[in-house]
Amino acid sequence: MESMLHITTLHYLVLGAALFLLGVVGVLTRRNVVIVLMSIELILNAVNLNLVAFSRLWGGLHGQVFAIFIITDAAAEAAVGLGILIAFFRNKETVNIDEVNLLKW
Amino acid sequence: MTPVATPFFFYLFAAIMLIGGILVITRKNPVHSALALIVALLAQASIYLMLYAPFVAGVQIILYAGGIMVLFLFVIMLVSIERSMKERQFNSQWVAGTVAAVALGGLFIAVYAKAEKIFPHHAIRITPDELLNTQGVASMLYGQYMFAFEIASLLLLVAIIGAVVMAKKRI
Amino acid sequence: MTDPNATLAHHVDIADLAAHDKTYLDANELVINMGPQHPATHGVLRVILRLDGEKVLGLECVIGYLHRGVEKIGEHRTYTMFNPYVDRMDYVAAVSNGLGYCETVEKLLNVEAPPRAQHVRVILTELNRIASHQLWLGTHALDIGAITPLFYTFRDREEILKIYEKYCGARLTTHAFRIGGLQYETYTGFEKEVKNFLNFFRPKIDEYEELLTTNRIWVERTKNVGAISAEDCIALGVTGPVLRASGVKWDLRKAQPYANYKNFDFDIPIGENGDTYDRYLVRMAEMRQSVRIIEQAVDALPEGPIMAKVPKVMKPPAGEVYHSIEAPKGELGYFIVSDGSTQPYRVRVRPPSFVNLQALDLMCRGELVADVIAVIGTLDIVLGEVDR
Amino acid sequence: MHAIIDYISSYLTSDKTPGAAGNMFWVLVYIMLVFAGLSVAVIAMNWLERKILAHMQVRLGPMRVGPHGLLQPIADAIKLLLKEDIMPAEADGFVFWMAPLIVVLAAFTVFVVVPFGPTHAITDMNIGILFMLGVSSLSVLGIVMAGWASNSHYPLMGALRSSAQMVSYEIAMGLAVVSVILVTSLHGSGLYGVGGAGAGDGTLSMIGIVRAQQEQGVWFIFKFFPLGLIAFFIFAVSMVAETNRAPFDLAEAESELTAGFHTEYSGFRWSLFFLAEYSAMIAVSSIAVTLWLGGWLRPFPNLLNGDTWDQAFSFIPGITFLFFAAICFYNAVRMPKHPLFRVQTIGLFGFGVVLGLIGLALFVPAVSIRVQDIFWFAAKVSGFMYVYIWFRGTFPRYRFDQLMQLGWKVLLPMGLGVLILTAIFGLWPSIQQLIQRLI
Repeated sequence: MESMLHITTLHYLVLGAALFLLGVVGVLTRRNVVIVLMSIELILNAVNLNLVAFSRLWGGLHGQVFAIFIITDAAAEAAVGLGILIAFFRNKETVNIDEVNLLKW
Repeated sequence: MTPVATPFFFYLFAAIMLIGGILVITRKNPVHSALALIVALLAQASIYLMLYAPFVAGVQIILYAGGIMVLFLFVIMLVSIERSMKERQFNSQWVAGTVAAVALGGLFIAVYAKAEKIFPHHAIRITPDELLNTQGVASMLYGQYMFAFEIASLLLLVAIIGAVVMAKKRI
Repeated sequence: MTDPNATLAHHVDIADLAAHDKTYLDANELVINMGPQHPATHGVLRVILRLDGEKVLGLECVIGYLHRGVEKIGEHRTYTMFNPYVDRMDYVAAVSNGLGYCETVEKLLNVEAPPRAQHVRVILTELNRIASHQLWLGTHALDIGAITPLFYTFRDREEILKIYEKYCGARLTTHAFRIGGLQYETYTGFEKEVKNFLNFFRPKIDEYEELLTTNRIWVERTKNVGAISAEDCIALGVTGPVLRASGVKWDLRKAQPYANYKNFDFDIPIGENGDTYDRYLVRMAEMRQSVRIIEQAVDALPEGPIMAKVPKVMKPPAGEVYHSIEAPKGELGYFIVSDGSTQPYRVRVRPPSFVNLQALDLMCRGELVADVIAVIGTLDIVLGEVDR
Repeated sequence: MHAIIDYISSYLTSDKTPGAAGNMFWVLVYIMLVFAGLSVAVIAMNWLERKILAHMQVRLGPMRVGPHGLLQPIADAIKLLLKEDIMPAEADGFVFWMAPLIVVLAAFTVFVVVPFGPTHAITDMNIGILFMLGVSSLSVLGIVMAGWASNSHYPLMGALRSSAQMVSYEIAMGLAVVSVILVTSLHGSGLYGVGGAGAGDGTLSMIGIVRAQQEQGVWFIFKFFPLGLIAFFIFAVSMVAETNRAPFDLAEAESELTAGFHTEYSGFRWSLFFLAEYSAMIAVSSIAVTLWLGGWLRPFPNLLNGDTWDQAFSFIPGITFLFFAAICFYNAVRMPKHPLFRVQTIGLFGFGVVLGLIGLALFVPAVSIRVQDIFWFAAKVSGFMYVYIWFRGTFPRYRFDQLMQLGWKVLLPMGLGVLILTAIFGLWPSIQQLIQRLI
């Protein structure tokens, strides 16, 4: 109980790991591209959580700066991913990732 | 101001995040998934605040909740989702995927059980200067991480062009 | 008409649509039903829009929600009895409708209204043109989002309606004219009141223009929007300010003078590009020209009888006649076939709004949804006239 | 008991905001005060908009409910609450229910950091302006949800329009805000005063930004004239676009999309959107006031300085209220003497008396010194509110592509230019040295 009430870095790490796993399950099992992309966002957020928790642990700001870079990266990834999704939808009229089985349009 | 009731809020926001995450990967309707993700992201912003990272929290709200998720919702509205909602939601290798994820989880548990010794058991008592958090992040971004910062801006430029090229029918 | 897709499939040529520049996402093609209950379709027009994002690929007008069978009613009424019905078609410009009908029947009977009656007719018709354009301006600006001009134009239109009310007792569906002339002599002080109105109204046009003509947003919203070329106008039979804005100097008041318009000196304002802005300018200029005409007519108002000799029971000789006048919205024509009895054998109206509405599809293709509203407004349709 | 009283009264001598002082009691009091004040402001705004707009359009506006329609907003509120709450059959129930709540929450939450005075704010955050922009951008989500959940074409198009519009104008807005944050890091004073040796610590805190204006002795709208003015202009245009008001009200363009994203909403839910729209207007105006117009500071701090002028300006709140009271009395006297108007005359007279008493109370130095900050802040915000109404009465509506063009091709480059020039102006001494060294 004592360890439950004092929030240590490990708590944040466990939370991050759980979030990461949820994201992994989403990426591996879902068919809908939009949800797969959202699961990737979950994974990135789990990483961010770890970075910020480490930043708190060591008292520096490097982790936070990295988190900001990752958020930037997530924005870029979402933009390109959704662009691909629209192109995909226009050609195949579906958002199921299983149906991306041709190496050409 | 020192945070009050930290464990309570930690568990509250952690629960919100996890429930949000579970909803994201289980909902049929992508819009519901997106909303669950937004809730999870906002809870995560609160956890950043508890970690004395207000600037990251602000960026999280503005960029993630206000920007990226709006983009997601926008695209979900553009593509028609009726058909995909009627179809099977999970792909054929979902068993294998879940097993792999669970194995990864086992790995995490193993690592953390070992690594517990490395981490201090109690939260650090030195409070970072919250008031200078933004300034600190800024001087790091424009000092030590200048090159990475410029690369990130380049990445964004590439992403903009890429997204436009992808989404446009005819350039 | 339950399935909008079904009707569109017939009418909108797919190959034609593909020819348009498609830079928008067509991930989801929308079919939107606009109207008949929609704040900007000027009554009960129903427009089925086919959209690519916000871009209009094609549209189809569905009309008839206000159909009252005016033409059929005409076959069952005597010539005199049918006169008030025509006011109900373009209720915004009831006087013009009455003028057109009376002149047509006069042509059939081969009588001509006395000069004084002609002058009063011109005064009232031109006042009506101003009133109609005012209503158009107010609603058009409202459609584009400027709410204030509506109240200004309605305030000033009130003065015209007061003159009507004093003259014939009605404000909207006036039934001001009779076949062969006028029923009522003008009231005392008619000339003075009309002149007062003109002096009051002249600065008001500048006031409207001040709000809109150089307003950046207004210009951006209307320039190059819903442009239509002179050839297309002529091919589609579009008349009135829409035609003139495309650069065709065609005004029936000059081209086939009726009443005694040939006695008055006025210009025909024309535009160049045929876009919404030009139509706006043309109508504003027309209001100024109407003021000029009314001024001349009031100054030269002759004395004399107001009614020609017309039999009490009208039995025009068998035959047919077509007569058209320049209504505020375009060419308003009446085609009447007489079989020599007291009732017309057939009445056919050529309403300007109905014909102009044909151009809507052409004008809106490739534009955005917001422009459809602007174009409907600039066509100045009155559904009572479209559906009859 | 004593401890509680001590806890409560200890804050009164503090010069911090209740949130910063960590006094939960006063935080709750301030939250309630802000919420109540905001609701009153929205109600007043509703009445004023209808009246002012009506007088711009040569008509009278509401005249029946209460003297000069003063009770009209209350009558409207009751009507809306009593109306049937309709949900379309095919709507997504949960999302449909959530959407107005999110919009309202986003609109109200931003007031956490709005500084009505140096101590009159719920709390002071070191990321204040970031928080405000972030939370106000969350209302886009509510709008998108409302449009999507209605499961109807017009709301969907309204939602698409408004989300695209709000996301793109946020960028121009952000750039304008950043140029102010740059300026806060300067320590020099005056119009063109630039930083000395210690320059470098800017602030994102709303109170800090106003403090910086106080220290530099210039409102940031005049700083580096005309750069501050241009930044303010960019912000002012984008804030009208952010709040979906005329001439950028495409999202709810009633002549095109009937009512945009809230077409399918009725009754109470609709009134939540209404509430959110007006409080968002007040919120963005508060940002503009805080960032450029000196927040709670009184006007003309340099031109008319000194104790005498401070004294003179402290009378203005009272005089303003007395002036409004006088207007009420004048109109009460002008009311028709018919018995039917008796109640209305008395009501208007009573309203005047209330305003007059407030005005008189504001002359008491003890009250005035605590409240005049709030007065100046509110007065500046009301100026913005008037401009909003004025826009609505004057301008036609922009078209969607033109709106985007304005945002991306005009305001964004302007914002970038202003940002760069502000940086150059701010670093001018260093740049000068650099140039001298090079030459």
